[in-house]
Amino acid sequence: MADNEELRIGVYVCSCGSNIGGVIDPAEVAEFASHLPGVVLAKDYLYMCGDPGQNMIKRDIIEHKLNRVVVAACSVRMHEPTFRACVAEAGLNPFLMEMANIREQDTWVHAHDPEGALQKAKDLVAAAVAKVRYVSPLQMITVPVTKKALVIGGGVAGISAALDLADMGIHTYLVEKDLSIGGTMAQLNKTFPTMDCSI
Amino acid sequence: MIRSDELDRSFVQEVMAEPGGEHLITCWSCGTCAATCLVRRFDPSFNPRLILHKAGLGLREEVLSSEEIWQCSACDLCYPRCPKQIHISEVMKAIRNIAIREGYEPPGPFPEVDEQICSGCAVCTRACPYEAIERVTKVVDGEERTVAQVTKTLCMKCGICVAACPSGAMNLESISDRELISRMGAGGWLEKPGYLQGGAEEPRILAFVCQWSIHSDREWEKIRGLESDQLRIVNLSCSGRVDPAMILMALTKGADGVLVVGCKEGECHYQRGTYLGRSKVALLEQMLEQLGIAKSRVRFAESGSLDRFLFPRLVREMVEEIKASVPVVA
Amino acid sequence: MVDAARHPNIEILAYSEVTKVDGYIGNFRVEVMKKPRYVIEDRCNGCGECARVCPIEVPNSFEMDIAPRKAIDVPHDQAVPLVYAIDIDHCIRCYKCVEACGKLDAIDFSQEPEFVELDVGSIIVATGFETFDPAVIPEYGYGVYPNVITAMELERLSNSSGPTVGRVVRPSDGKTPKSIAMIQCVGSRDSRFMEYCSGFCCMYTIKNALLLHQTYPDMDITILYMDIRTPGKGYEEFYNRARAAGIRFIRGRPSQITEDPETHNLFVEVEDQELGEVIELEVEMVSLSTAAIPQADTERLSSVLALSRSPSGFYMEYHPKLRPVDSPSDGVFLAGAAQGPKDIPASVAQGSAAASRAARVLTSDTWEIEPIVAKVWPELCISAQGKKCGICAQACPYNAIIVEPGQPAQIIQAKCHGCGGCAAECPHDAITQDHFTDAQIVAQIRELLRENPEEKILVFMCHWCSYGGADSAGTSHFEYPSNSRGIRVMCSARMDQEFILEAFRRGAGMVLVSGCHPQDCHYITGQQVAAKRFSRVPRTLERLGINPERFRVEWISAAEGEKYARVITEMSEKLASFDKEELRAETERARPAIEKRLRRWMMTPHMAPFLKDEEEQEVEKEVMA
Amino acid sequence: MGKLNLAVYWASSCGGCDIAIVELGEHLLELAQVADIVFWPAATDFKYDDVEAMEDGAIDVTLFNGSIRTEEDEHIARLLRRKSKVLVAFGSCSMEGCIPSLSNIKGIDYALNRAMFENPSTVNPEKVLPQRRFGMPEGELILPGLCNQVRTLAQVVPVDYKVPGCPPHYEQVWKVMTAIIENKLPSRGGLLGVDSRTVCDQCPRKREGKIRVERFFRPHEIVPDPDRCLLEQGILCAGPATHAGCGALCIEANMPCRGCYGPPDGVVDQGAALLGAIVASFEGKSDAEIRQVLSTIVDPLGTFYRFSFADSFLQQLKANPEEAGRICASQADGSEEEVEQ
Repeated sequence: MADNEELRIGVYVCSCGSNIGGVIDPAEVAEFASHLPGVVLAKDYLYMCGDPGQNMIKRDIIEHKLNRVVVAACSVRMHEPTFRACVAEAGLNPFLMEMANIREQDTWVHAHDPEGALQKAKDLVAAAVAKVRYVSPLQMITVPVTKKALVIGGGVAGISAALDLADMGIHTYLVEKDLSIGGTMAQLNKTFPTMDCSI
Repeated sequence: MIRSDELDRSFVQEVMAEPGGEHLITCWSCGTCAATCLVRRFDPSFNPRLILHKAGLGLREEVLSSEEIWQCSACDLCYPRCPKQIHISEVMKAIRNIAIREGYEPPGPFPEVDEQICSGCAVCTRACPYEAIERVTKVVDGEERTVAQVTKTLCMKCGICVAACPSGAMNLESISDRELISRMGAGGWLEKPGYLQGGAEEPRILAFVCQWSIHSDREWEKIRGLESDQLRIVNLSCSGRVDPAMILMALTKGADGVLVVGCKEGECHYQRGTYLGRSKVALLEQMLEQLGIAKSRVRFAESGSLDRFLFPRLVREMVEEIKASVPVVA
Repeated sequence: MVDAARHPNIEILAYSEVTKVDGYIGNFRVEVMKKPRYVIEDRCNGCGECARVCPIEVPNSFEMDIAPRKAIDVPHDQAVPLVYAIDIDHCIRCYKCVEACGKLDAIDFSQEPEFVELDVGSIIVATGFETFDPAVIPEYGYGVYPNVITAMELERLSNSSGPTVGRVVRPSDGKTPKSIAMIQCVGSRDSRFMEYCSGFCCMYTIKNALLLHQTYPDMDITILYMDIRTPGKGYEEFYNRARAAGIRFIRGRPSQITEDPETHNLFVEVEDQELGEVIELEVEMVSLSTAAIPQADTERLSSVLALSRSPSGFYMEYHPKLRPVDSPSDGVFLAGAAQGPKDIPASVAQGSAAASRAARVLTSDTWEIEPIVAKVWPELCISAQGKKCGICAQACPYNAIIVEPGQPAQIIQAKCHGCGGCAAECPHDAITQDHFTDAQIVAQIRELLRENPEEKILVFMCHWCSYGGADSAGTSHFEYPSNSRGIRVMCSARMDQEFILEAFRRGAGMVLVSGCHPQDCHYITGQQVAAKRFSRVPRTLERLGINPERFRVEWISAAEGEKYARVITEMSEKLASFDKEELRAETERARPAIEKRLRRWMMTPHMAPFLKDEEEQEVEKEVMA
Repeated sequence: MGKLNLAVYWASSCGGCDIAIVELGEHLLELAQVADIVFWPAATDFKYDDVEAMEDGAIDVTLFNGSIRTEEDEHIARLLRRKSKVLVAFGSCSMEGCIPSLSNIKGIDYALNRAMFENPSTVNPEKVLPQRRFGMPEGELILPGLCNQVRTLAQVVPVDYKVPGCPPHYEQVWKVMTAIIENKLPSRGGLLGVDSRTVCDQCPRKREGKIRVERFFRPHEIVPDPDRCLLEQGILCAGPATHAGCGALCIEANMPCRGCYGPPDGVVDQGAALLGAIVASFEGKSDAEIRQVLSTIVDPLGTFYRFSFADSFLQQLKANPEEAGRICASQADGSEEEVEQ
């Protein structure tokens, strides 16, 4: 938490087409979020991950001097890198963005209960807003890279990967558990659709 | 041509709401069940895959009014082979339950109870694999008594009750005692002296063969061709239909050995028939042993769905064993 | 194969297995076990004199065990490397090979497994697949009837470098069959075994049929299939060729194969779906197109590399559409059938894709990694006060914490992977984790339980597995009750007992802690640290007067969406069975004792306000201001 | 109409059947008013000579109880057949062999050995076997020899009626007597003194009808619920395969029916019918389970054929009919034919 800095949180609720918007009303979530402490701005949009959505966030960060962003959309496993990059482009430290998963863990699993799904979305947004109040800017850690590769498995995929890496000048270890590389491919008679030899 | 308005989607829901019907639409019609099904051998029009497919399409009337839905005996040979793990007989049961509610009935004939003789002893109700026999109280010859009554919608006509009834009150025309005995003795086969009686070169074998235990027409033909003076084959609706009295009677006459062939454990067409057949033979074996008579003169053998051309070997083995046993009558 | 062997930048370690992997993207240290060949690689020139004199024959798995090789041999003539090896389990130690090798002196019976360490920046997992053993399908008679073979066996039989020099013969009598049936989807598309479509069997079966047709134009060839799937470039045309060549196609899945014990001919029973009639096909040979299944050592390697597996058992990609060759572990990539059944073109393409993903890292001098690491509050660490502790160091799977008496514990940032186990284990709350601080987590607990807490299930999820499992429930649309509320941390090791107590203090109806299965843990032993901690929680709750049935621990992998949905459903049902008044009363009764246990927060940065409602208000104001 | 001439004979049996007649009590007085008892060794002092002296057919009705075990039994059976208009096989022994015929399972040598040597209450150190001829100071005594097999009356001479029961229930006996007195005997060949259907028809116990047991118990092993079907409690009850007539007597005493009234109408082999009924009454879902259940049936042969062995297919299978009536080997002395005269 940056000391003595006024919190200016922007909340963005994604509709994800009908994936979220088909079950709950994102506008209602945004309206709820707008009353949360520290929130200066709450919006909903059809596709937050698309260019217009991202541009809107970037513009708001600059125009409204947002110093925290909450995106209520899909899983962090899906679009956390997207929105981190997005806020970073607007000059905000990427770790000041937090996501609330209201798709995979809400509307996709509670389509039978829109009322419950809406309540859950509000709670998840409130929790993300609460968390984001306490986050601090962090710097990525830079590590050196050993310019060698390991390919485990000497079948057709492994050989292909190893050859590509080797051609790029990268020293590549190809570890094979059997006596010979070649894998299943080497056992085959001619292969489809060209009917050429497999080895 | 079937018009789309004949496809009743609600029928699919109806079947699936019925216990056992849940998996109706998981079926993708691979035909494993149809190729497994033994009912088809006797009635090629029966096709479990098609019934499921039609039900899945919503051809309500066609499915409910068809005679085929009553033919599945829940032998469940197809169930363990189904790649979608659909308990097909349960789906069939679900469809039947709807049909019963709508007043459909399976075609006969069914076993008949001779109410003049029936004591209501409950042996048949216990024997029946399908719980298709109830004891009911009714007026018989002006007197109130409890007698057995067959529930048509559940009966699979296996004949197990006919064999079980200790007083001969249960009868199913096509497989009656009289019918079986006449098949056993046709052409005077039983009256010819046996090997153990010193009247034949080779032991004479009477085989009761469950019609479901031989799994292909090709094989049936082959087996039928084996019939001779030495071998008499009587096919049964089920090995559970075998009557111990008939076995013993045959042995006192010209049969040196009686072979009963039933389905393999777990493959019985009528669920428990093969166990009944096996139990009867097992008890007969024990009694022969008690009497000091070679128990090899009776045998229960299993024939599984994957056993091909097993029958000739069974007969051969029995012949050898009887020859090796000490003749009882000098 | 030969290209790889000749490439100056490729070092082949054949007959070797990866046994241990440490480190992180750009900086992996890998331990590889070289299994003993009992032949010195540098000296063997592949002349084969040793095999010629060896008196022992052993099954050759390269030939699907249908042909033997010698106890000292190469699997096949084109082996790379062309170095012989001794099958020590079968060797009778007659030493004839030693004699035959003569001056080369390449045979060395004293060899032991050798361990080498490799430093690499990136790892590509391309371990391939195995074929399903059809013997588990009794109705197909594989292993019982000699003339029922697998498609892989047919590959070897028809291969001109195979044991019969390409002559296809029946195992029962060595004669070329006049008829053959090829059965598709053996083990695939079968919910008893492999639910999925193995993808390439249709094509290789068509290929085998065409090859047989070319070699034996009179052979009667039938393919029994449920669907023919040819979704590749030129594949449908290939299928058309087979149709045009007169290969018989019957749509239907055979119910059983039986054998005539005299001729060893086979009867295949199948319903021809088009006809609706059962065909009994008498053929002289049957080939089963068996499913592609995960390699037997997939599980072992997945725990060495901290990879997850899909429900099918293959390695799971980071994202099925957007990052198909990335694994969840940074710097580790997937290629080929290890990730799921694939044909050769797809495997080659994925190999290249994985190479290019790996090259992004390997062609850079440096790489940026997330700064989500542990942080010590020096003034709270009792080690600084000269007391003996070191609990944090014990909990760390990476030896990233140094504890010296008189000094506060010190985190080595480059070694820290950010599981948060130390932060949760520290009995003095002297460690926190960036981006998953106590305050951040407790703030979420407060918000999620602000209204009707007794109706809710609070779920702690680890980033890699159970959060993925919850996502996977979502992608599969497995519905479950809407009263659960999740909090994500990196590892179950981060789930402090204090968080669980706080949740109950706030009146949560139920609490679920969930993480990876032990072998899947992304942080080596993080899950174990957590499991041990959670095992003590029920007793603690009991002592506090809280029904321990309100607490549950479940290990849910990223693939187990069904399980996640089921667990929440079960908990929800259980919660519904509790009397809510009683729950509230339980909370009220336990609250003072819990607060006593949490009073350390009064000292921890940012934490004090969470303990008292009034102070919460104040901090709110403070934050607002 | 003159008085009827009645005869009663007791061949090889326990004597229970004679007692069953005595049990008629006051009815005997009614009987005496209409019938003369011309021969009843157990109750009256007539000798074989008296019977021999009668004209053939002089006896209106003979109630013959007991099985044919000895040459004397056979001799008297033939004699009474000649002298009687109506010969009734009275009671289970003469009708179907009953308990005595169980000795046919192991044979007469086994039976003698068991009775004369092995029986714990027998002291016979010299190993003396009963002899057919025995020298006495007064001269040689000839005792009736034992035949190889126990036979039913019908296996020796033609029989007109059969009265089942071990022994027949006295009420049924009176019914038979009444029929004789009132000359209302049905056409020849059938059963007398029975009710229609099987014992189950007269059994008041509740049958659930779907219960299959997992093992069987012998009567001494459990105390069954007196209101529920014994078979459904695992007690081997012969009721389903036994002719009605006794009024479910044993069952009233909470004991299973043992089958003494013989097979139901139309059933040839009682044991086979009972076997079929028993097999239907237990659950066995695998070969192993079946063997387990069957192992709880001790002595199936004796259980299923307790009363009817001599009249069974198995008896036919075991015995050579030509040997059945011969004097057994341990008593044979070559003079049998002479005695037969």
